[in-house]
Amino acid sequence: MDFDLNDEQRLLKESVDRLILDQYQFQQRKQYMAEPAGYSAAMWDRFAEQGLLGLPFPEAAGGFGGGPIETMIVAEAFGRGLVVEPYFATVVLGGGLLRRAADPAVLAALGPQIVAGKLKLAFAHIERHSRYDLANVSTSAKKDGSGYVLNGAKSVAMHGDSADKLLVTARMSGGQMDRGGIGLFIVDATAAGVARQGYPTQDGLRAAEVVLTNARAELLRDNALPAIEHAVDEAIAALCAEAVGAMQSMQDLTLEYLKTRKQFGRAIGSFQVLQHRSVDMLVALEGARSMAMFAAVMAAEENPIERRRAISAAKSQIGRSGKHIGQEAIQLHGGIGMTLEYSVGHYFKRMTMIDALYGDADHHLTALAGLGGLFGAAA
Amino acid sequence: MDFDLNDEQRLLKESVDRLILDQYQFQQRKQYMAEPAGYSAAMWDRFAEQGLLGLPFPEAAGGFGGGPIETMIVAEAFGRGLVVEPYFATVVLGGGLLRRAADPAVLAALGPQIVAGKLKLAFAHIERHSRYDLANVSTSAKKDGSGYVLNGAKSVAMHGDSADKLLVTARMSGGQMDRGGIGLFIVDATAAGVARQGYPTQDGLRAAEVVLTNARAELLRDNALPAIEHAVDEAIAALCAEAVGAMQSMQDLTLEYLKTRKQFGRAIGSFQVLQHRSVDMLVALEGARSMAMFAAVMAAEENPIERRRAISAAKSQIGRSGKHIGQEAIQLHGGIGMTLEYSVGHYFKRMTMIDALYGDADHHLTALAGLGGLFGAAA
Amino acid sequence: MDLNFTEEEIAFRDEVRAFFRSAIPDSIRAKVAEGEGLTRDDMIQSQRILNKYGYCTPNWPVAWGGKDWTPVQVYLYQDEMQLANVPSPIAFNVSMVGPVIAQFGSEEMKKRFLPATANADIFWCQGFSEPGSGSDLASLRTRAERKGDKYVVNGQKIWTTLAQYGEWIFCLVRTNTEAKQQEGISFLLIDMKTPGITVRPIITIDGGREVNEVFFDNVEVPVENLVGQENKGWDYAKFLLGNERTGIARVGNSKAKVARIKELAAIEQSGGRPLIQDPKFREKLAAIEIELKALEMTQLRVVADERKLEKGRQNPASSILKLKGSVIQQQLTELVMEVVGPYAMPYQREFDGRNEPVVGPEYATEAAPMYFNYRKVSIYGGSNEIQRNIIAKAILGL
Amino acid sequence: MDLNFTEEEIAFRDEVRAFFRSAIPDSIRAKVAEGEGLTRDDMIQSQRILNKYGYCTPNWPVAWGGKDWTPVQVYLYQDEMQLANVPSPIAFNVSMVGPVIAQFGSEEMKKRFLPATANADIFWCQGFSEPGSGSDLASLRTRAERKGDKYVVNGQKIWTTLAQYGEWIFCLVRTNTEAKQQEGISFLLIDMKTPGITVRPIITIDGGREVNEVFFDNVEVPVENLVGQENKGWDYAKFLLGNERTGIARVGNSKAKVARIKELAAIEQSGGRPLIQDPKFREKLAAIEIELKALEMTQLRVVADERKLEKGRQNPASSILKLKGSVIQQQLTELVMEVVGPYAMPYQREFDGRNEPVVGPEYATEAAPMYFNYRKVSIYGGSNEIQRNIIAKAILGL
Repeated sequence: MDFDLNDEQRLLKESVDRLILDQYQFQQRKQYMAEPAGYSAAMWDRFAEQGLLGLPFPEAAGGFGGGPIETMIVAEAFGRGLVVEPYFATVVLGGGLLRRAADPAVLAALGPQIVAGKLKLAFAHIERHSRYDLANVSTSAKKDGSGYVLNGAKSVAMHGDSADKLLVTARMSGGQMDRGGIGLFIVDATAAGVARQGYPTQDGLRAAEVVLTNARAELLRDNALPAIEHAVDEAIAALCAEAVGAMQSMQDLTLEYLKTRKQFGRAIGSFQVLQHRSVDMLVALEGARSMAMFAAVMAAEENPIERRRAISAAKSQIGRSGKHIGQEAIQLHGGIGMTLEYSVGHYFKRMTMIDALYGDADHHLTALAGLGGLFGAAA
Repeated sequence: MDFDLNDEQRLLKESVDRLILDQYQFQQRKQYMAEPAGYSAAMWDRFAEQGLLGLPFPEAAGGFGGGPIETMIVAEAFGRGLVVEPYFATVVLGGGLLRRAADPAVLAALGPQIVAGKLKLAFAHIERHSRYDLANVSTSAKKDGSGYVLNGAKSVAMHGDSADKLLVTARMSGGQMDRGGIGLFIVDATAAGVARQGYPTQDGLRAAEVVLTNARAELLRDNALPAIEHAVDEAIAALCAEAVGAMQSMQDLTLEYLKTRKQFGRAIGSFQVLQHRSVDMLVALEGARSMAMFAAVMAAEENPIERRRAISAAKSQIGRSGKHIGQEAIQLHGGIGMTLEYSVGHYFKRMTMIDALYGDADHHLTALAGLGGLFGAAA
Repeated sequence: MDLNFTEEEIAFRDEVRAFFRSAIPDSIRAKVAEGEGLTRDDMIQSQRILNKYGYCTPNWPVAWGGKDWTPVQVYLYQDEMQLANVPSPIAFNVSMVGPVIAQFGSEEMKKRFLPATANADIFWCQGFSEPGSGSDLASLRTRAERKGDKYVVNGQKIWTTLAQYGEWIFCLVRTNTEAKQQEGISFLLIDMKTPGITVRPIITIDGGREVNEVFFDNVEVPVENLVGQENKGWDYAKFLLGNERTGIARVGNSKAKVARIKELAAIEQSGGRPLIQDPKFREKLAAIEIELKALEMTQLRVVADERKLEKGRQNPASSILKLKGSVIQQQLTELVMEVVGPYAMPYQREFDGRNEPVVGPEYATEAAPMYFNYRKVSIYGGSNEIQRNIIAKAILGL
Repeated sequence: MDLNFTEEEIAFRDEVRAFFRSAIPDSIRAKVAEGEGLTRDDMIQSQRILNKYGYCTPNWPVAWGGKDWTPVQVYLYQDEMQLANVPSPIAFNVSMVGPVIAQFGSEEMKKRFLPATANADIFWCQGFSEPGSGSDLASLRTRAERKGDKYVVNGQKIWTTLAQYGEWIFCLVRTNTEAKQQEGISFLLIDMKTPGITVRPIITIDGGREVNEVFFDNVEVPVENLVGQENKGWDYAKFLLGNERTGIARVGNSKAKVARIKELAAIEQSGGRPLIQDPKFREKLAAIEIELKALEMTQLRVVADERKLEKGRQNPASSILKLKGSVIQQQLTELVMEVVGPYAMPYQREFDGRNEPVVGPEYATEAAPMYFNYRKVSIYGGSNEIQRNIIAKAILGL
């Protein structure tokens, strides 16, 4: 057992940390968000140059063969920078779905385009009443010649507005909530029958509503749910790491504030109550960091029960720690923490959205309880 | 709306408070517990003299016609005194079962004996796997001539060892968990076929295991569950008030300790962290007090849904407040709070047992949620 | 002890209930129910209706439009107003500056301001907080120097709610820099149109423009705008803040929110059934309902005690109401977030003034902004940390 | 980064696992599993087995029976010991006084005490706390006056765990009343048979006799029983308390307790089905399991970091382990209470030495006493309030 990064990982970490430090200060980020796409095209190219877009792809797909630890390193830094580019949508989740569900040939064809920054993806899955359930799919897929046509409406597809291709879940057979019969399809975002409405999300990222009306689609995999679940679990592990970056920033900002802000003639950090509450924030942060590492290690696990237990445990911890740290960070800042001009609220909002992505803390607690918990009765 | 006590209630409160202050100091209580029965026979007579044993009985049964408010006044004082006499078992719960379930003639016959301190009761209901469920009864009742014979085993019958008569639930028809078919019986505690094992409970009161082997019994009521539930709801309201008395004492003891105990050269009550934690104890206490009042008001409600909602809400609040206050009281005292020689731990233990009596905080939260909560969707 | 309302009290409740639900336009009440922001016109329209029928300023002296209601009646009035999703009258007018003027102002000042304040002919805002003085309000530094029959005001206020609507502002200013902090403060009424006043909005994390900075640059204020005596402003401010704390429990609002959550959870699905049928969701809601019921009962106890208090004295238990009330309000916003699930994510305030269709159910649009915005309720009006300090000292004697 | 154990580490784990489960009598391990008290003989028997096989004092210097294990091995050793419900060796011997003597004692003292301490030939107890000095340990007042080649000790210690078994006691005593508090303290080893020592039991709320008061009335102690230098005792105490804090997380114990709770909840019924099938109960347990997993991972991170720390230095993160570990242990005792429901109520320690049948299931008898008793774990070894003070200062720089 060894928590140290190897040399390559250390280099990766240094370069990503440097990138965020140099290029992703709060004011710079504001400028990126003001660009037409809602993020910086130049930054996207920069990611490509630094090899970040190819990180988790196998070499056969033009990538660098990185695993969950490498993704964790990048995600944590991006969490500190509150990165708005569609890295999660395209590389982590989109790329993961391709790796887990598509034929190697498809991956080999699309991978290099992603790596080069030429292809962006989005996962269009959520429906009006599906909430956090990956098996709840009513969008229909019908065979049509060599391909399929899809009909249905998808909600809150992260970065769906700037994506070139959409990865879409649609039902090929079975009832709306059956685990079997769900296909994963790929659709050109600009194809006939694909209507998109893009909008910002609460955390300053982007998403889209997608309406599919006889939209032509290519099937990546039928009975795709297990593969989708694995890709989503890996994506959740990345979200956990991103959340840790955001929490660390909130903790740092709060401590800095407590040390400098004066009330009643002394730094407010000298008040014992605020000291103890900062300590509780730290405890929540360290618990989250530990569980994000656990998630990274378990994300590649092939046994779906063991993997889901770990991922649900981690996501639940992250959600709770994040809410605690976020709310306390605002409270300890007082009014200034509520303002858009100050960064802590932006971390709080991103943290809140991360909780709502792919299942909140309580959703995953229920899931873990359903799977029998973490420590066996026969330990 | 009026929170003031009327003149009679004020007199009652003054006399009970005085009794506790004069006769129920911590060291006195220790002596009462050392008596053979585990409580003071003299104190029981004193209760009779002061009219406390007849408080909730109608005049026709030799009582004084008091209601839930009067019981609340007594119970809160008894909570402060940590009274060990079987008042709850005999007067509140036993008396309540007689009032709710027995014929007026039976009540008129037994009531005066209770009022005079000559008859003690206990409710023998709990079975090995019934937990907090009043409908879960497997002890059997079979008709036998003019009466019944009972067979079964009952656990943790509060003050069952000193009771003269036992009020016993037994099944006359239906399956183990059916609401229908449950009879309430009265059994002579010394009758043939009644075996009792008495023991102390964690809080210094007494209870008994009761094994019934063809024990002869008299039926008080068939299909008795609704009446039993009402009596238990009234008893829970009294427990809530008793708990408030115990919590108030823990709060008082803790504040006193914080003001006198010195560490690092100053009273520990001057540390801001301990101040804020005392405030959170107070908030928990006031919430509990409010809900105990709510329970007292609603205990007489005939609509079982409205009544159960209120009682479950109150018992849940009491359980949570009590755990919070008890744990904090010990923690803020440090080591001294852990010792048997000091009173705060005794309140903590009584509070813990009250939570386990007739459903703990989570049990009643589930019950309330099942009943749709407190505030209607059409408010 | 009888915790049921009397027949008279029930009759009163029915009367105000009927009034609130008929007299105030549904369109305004619907906005309150969903947590949408009210326009300035909404606020003024609603307040003028209340004022017309004598339901605007019950806590004021009877001579100035107040009511001789019992504490229970006042409670029922507030509770029913909130349950009906009627906007509370502008707090700065009715709960803050109005009572201060009525208590401490001259007869002339009362005549000049009170009727206009009650009828929202003046829209007031509050100039208390400053950048350097948050919880430590008495450290404020905005100066008012007496020059002849004027004060010249220089300094900056912050967190001034709705200053963009404000026609007048009541300010704490320092009139004596030599005295001890609390003793050099005065309470001044300032016309916002006076030259030298600049208002700069502060956008909050929910995207709302609710608070502002207000800058004073040699602003000349006639001395007759001083409330009460010079250098006694801190006393008036304490009187005002005490009034603020009772209302802040907002039990009626929270009860209305609980009811709304139950309605919405019957629409939203989870695992193929309405969310309201999910036992865990029900328990989470029930846990808050218990806290809310306890708060309501505690508030009633405080209300009942008011009869026994000297007029104008504050029961320190009102700090408990603020503390619990704020936490419950915040928890309910979290529960609304949970009800709408992924539909909390779209940020739709961007659409204001545009014509894009609503994403997801209409009621989801304010879920996240309200959650973000409500973090303020444990910060403003004396943060919950300050409330705990107050309780520790005033009630517990620590 | 590789969070899997290496093959060598796994082999080591399997070895200690097999050892613990075969070498220590099942009767002793069953008592630990259920939270029953161990007798003095149980403790000594178990420790001597560990010592015989070299598994008693891994943290000691190799020359004195320690092991040159990696931090991971030490962790696995502790974890497996706790998972197997093997009693930890007497902490006063192995974690406290042993390392202090090994680090600061003379060669002669080491020879005299260390082998006997490892083999439990001496049963040690700890004399630190005093009635007036709880969290403020340095304010202790027990005097040791040098008279010739003896110290004469007068004063009182409190909370002395298992003093009734103690053959020797290591004490902090004041040898200089002029110096600043921390600078006049010495670390003294005292034979409990010395005249003038009185032990008085303190019964705790669970009915247990675990702690005691120890009185010293002109107790004469040879000067060679002084550890290290006079007036340097505070440094040795800090060294000792640091060692105490890592072990106190007790992750292995808590994992064993979780497993046991699952077994018991499969036996107990709720609503006509095994309690373990109740979704809410499962979630409550799962919530603690998540916290426990996070604690385990955090502990592993601290363990891994140890390699980089100067030998004997303490990672301040160990205060986090103490904080979380104590809360989790306490929560698990609450869950056991919930599992047994009404059967938590009978107080059966009264039966000790009598022959009455057990009320309810045997495993229920210790549920409430353990819940009561475990309130101590957030008090002793530096209360959780003190831990937060330490973290605020040492890690957060506040």
